[in-house]
Amino acid sequence: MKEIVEIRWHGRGGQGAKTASLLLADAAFNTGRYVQGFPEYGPERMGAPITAYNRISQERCTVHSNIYEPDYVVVVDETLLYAVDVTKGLSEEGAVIVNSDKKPEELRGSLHGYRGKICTVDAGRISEETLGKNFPNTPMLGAVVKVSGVIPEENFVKDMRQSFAHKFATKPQMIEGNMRALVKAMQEVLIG
Amino acid sequence: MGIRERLSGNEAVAYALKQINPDVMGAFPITPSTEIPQYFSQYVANGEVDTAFIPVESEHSALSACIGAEAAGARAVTATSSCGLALMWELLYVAASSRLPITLACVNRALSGPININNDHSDSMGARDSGWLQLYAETNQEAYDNMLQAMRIAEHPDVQLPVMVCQDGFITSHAIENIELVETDAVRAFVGQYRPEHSLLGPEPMSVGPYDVPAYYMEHKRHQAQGMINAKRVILDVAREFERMTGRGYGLIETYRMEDAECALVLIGSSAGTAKAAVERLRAAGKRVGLVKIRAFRPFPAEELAAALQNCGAVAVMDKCAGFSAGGGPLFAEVCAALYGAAPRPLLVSYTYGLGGRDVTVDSMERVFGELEETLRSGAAAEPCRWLDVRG
Amino acid sequence: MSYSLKEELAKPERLSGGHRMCAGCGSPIAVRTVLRAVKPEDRAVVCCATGCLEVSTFLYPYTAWKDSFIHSAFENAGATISGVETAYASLKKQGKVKESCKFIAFGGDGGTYDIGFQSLSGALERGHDMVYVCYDNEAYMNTGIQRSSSTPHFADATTAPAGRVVPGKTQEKKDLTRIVAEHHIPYVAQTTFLGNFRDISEKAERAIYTPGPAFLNVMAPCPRGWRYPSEELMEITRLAVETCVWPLFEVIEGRWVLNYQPKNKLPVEEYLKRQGRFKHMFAPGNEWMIETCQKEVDRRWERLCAACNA
Amino acid sequence: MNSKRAAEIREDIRWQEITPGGAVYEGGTASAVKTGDWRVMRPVFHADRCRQCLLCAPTCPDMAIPVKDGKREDFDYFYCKGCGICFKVCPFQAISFEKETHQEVNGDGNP
Repeated sequence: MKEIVEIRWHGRGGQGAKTASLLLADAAFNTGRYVQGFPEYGPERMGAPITAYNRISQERCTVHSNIYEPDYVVVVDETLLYAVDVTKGLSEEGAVIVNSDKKPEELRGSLHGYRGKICTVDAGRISEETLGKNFPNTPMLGAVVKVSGVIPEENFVKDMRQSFAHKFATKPQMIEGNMRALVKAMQEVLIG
Repeated sequence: MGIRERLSGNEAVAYALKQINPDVMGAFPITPSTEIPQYFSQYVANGEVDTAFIPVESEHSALSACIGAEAAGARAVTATSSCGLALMWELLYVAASSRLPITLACVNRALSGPININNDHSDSMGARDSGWLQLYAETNQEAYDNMLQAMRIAEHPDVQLPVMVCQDGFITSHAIENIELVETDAVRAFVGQYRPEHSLLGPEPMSVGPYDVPAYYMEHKRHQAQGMINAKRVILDVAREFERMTGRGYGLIETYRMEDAECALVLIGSSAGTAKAAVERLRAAGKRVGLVKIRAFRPFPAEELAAALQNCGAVAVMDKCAGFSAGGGPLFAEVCAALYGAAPRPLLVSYTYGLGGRDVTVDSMERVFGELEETLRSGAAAEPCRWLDVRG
Repeated sequence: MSYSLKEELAKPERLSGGHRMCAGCGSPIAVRTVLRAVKPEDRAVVCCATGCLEVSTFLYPYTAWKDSFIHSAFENAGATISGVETAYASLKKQGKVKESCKFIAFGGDGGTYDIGFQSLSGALERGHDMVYVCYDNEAYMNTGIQRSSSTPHFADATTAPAGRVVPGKTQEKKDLTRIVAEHHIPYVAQTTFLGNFRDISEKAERAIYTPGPAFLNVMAPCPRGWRYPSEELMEITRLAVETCVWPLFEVIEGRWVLNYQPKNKLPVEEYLKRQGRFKHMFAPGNEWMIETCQKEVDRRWERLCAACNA
Repeated sequence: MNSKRAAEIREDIRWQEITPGGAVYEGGTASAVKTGDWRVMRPVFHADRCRQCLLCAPTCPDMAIPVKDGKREDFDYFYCKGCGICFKVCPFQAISFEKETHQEVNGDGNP
C-alpha cells in the first residue's frame, strides 16, 4: 500500500456520500491508520452534487487542503457521471468505483477519456436485497475497500461487524443485513 | 493514558466541554459552529452533564446570558461563528471589561459580505482588541487541547479575561481526524471548578457593570490591560502542566524547521499543517525554509516572534483576513511592529490568502516560498502586500 | 389577604438613598416598591438595562442596590437575567448555592419596548423564573427625550418634535403589556402609583412569587420629559388611570382581570393638559388631535373590557 | 484581585488597587452620597398636623421619609432632593413646601 491514499467521493446531497466517507475513515482508523474524512461544504441542499474526501495514511497527514489528484474516486450515484467530471485529476494507477448495474467498459465512454481502472458495483440492488431499502453506502464502502486494498479485508469485515453492532444496538436485524451488503459488494464488484 | 479516537473538530470541542462539565451553556446555531451546541444539548438531554443549557434567541443573547451566568459564579460557555460573533460585538467588550472569564468556542468563518459560510479569520480578527484571549488551533487535537487549557488560563486571578478557542470552520470543524483524548477524571482534575472570589450569588451582595466616570475609567482599563500582559505567563504555565499530563507541549507560538531557515512563513490555524508539508518538500530539495505558527494571538507574542524570525532573510506574513488598511492584514501589521526593534531583521511581505474558504494547497505555499526566495535575492520586497491565489 | 400600607412600609428598603435620579423621578418609586415585595428572608438579584435608572443607581463605586446587581447593556436585560437565573438553578442543583434568590430585571421603555424587546421575548418564551419590570416613561429619557415605540401619539419628543407640519409623534403607542400577555406566561400586569400603593404592591408580590416568568408594566412619569412640575406625579398617574389612558389590569394564567373601572371615566384632555409634551394639541385648530386620542383610548379600553368580561 | 470596600475607593486610587471591572463587593454604597444639596425647594414636616396615614412615604423617590414602628419621622435631608411629591399627596397639610436656603444643616447626616 502507498504511504498515503487519497479518495474523493461524489454523491448527491442527502444520499449519504459524506456519511460513507466518514464510515471509511472510521474503518481505517480502527485498523490503526491516520485518517481524514471531510466534506466540501457549500450552501447546497438535497439532490445537489456534493464532494467528500478521505486521506488514509500510515503517518499523520498535516495537509488540510482538498484533494485534487486522488488515487480513487467513488461515485455513489451513476447519474453524476453526466453532470460532474468525476475522474478529473484521478491517478491512472488508481480506479473509479461507480454505483451502477452496468459493466465497467460500458461506462468508459462517459469518463472523459479516463484510461485507468473502472469498477462497478450494483449497490442499489445489493442494498435492496440485503436491507430491503436503497442505502448504497454500505455496499459502496465494501467495494472501495476491496478495490483499493486500503484496509486489510479481514480486519475490515471484523471491524465493521463490531461497528454495526454498536450502531444498531437497538435494531439488531440491521446488523446482519449490513454485513451481507458489505460482503456481497466485496464479492460482486466488477473490476474492469 | 490517552484515549485514541477519531473526531471532527466540533465533536472534539463538544466532547471537551462535556468532560469539563460547565455550569451553563448559552448558544444559538450558526454554521459552522452549530454542531457544538447540538452535540452538547444531546449530552444535556441524556443527563451526561450537569450543565444548564439556555437555547437563546440570538448570539447577542447567548453572550448576554453567559455574562449573567458567569457573574453569578457559574462557568459559562458558548460557541459561535462569523455573523454570530459580530452580533455579540458589544457584549464581547462588556464581558472582557467586566472581567468575566467566559469561554467561547469560535469556529472561524468569513464575515459577510457577500455572505459565505466557509473559513477565514475575519470574524475573530475583527474582535482582536475586544479584550478576549484568543487561542487558535491547527488541528482537531489542538482545538480539543486548547479547550481543556482555556478556562485555567482565563479564570486565573492574574488574568480574569474571557477566552476564544478558535478553529477553522469546516477545515477542522467538520473533518474527522485522529485525536488523543484525555480521560474525563484527569480532565476534571486538571480544569477544576470555577470558584470566583466574588459573585452575584456569593455571601455578600455584589454589583457588576457600573457607570464609570473619567476619574476611574482609565484605571479600570489599565488593570484590564495587565490581565492580558499576565496571560502570557499563565498560558505557558498551564501549557507546561498540560504537557506533564498528556505529553503534548504548547507555547505561544510553534516554530517548525526554523533552526536555520532563510525564508519563513508566519501563519495561523489549519493552513500551518499544509505549509508544513510544503516545508518538508522544499527541505528535501535543499531549501532552508521554515514556519512560525501563532497559537496565542491575544496576548500577542511579539518578543517570541521577534526571537524566532530575526535571523531569517525574508518572511511572509499570511493573513486569512482582509485587513482593509490599504497596507496588509492585521497579523502583518503586528508582526512588523514586533520586529521593529530587531536587528538584523528580515524583509517582510504580507499575503492575504484563503478568504471565504478559498482552498489553500501545498503548491500555493511552495509558491509563496518561491516568491520569498526571489525577494531575498533581490534584497527588497517589490510589492509588499500581496494576495495569494486570486485571479487577476 | 388584607393590604396595609403600614405593614408594607415596615418591610426592608432594598434601594438606598444617594442615587442620582432626577428629583421627582417615577422610576425609583417603582423600584423601591417592587423590591419591598421580596420577602426579607429572600435575596434578590437585580438586573438593569442601560438607561437613567442604571447610570444613576450604580456610579462607581456607589451602588444604590442593597442586593446583588448586574448591568451589561441596553438591549439585553432579559437575556442577562436569564443567564443569572439559569446559573442559580444549575448551582443550586449542584449544591453550590444554598440561599433562596429572586431575579428581577428593570428596563425603561427604550430597553423594553424597543431595543431590548427581542431579548425580553426570548427570555419570556424560555420560561425563566424571573420578573421583568418595565418602568415606562414613554421616551428615551436617558439620552434626552427621544421618541420610543411607547411614546404616545402626538407627544412632543426630541426626535418626533411638534413642528409646523408634523404634530409630534405620528404613531400610536405600542401596546406592550398585551403583546407580553400573548407570550402566555404565568403572570402579566399593568400598574402605576396610586393612593396607598396597594395595586402596585400586590402585583409586585404576585409577580415575584409566581413561579416562571412574570412581567410588570409600570407607568413611571418623568417630570422632565413630560414637562410637568415634579410635585404633581401622583396626580398625573391618577389621571392616567381615571381617563383609561393607562388602565390597571392583570393576566393571571391567561385570565384577564380588570383591576379598576373608573366610575366616571374622565376625558383624555384632563390627563393631556397637565403635561407640556401635549401642549400643542391644545392650540386652536388642533382639536382633532385630542379627538383622535380619545377615540384610540376608547377603542383600547373597550377591547380591554371585553377581554376582561368587564 | 482587589476586594477594596467602596469607602476606600477614592479618586486618587492607583490602578493596581482598583476593583477589577468596576465591581463593588457590598450593597448600598450609594448611601454615603449626599443628594440633599440638589434641593431648591424643601419639604417641611409639621408633626402636629400629621395623622400618620403614611401616604407620603411610598411616593418618595429618594427614601427620604423614614418610617419607624409604623410612624413617619422627619425628612432625611441628606437625601431629599425637594421634588415635592410628598407635599402634594398629604391630605392634612402636614407638609409644607418652601424655598430652600441651605442654611440649616439640621438633619443632614448620614443615617
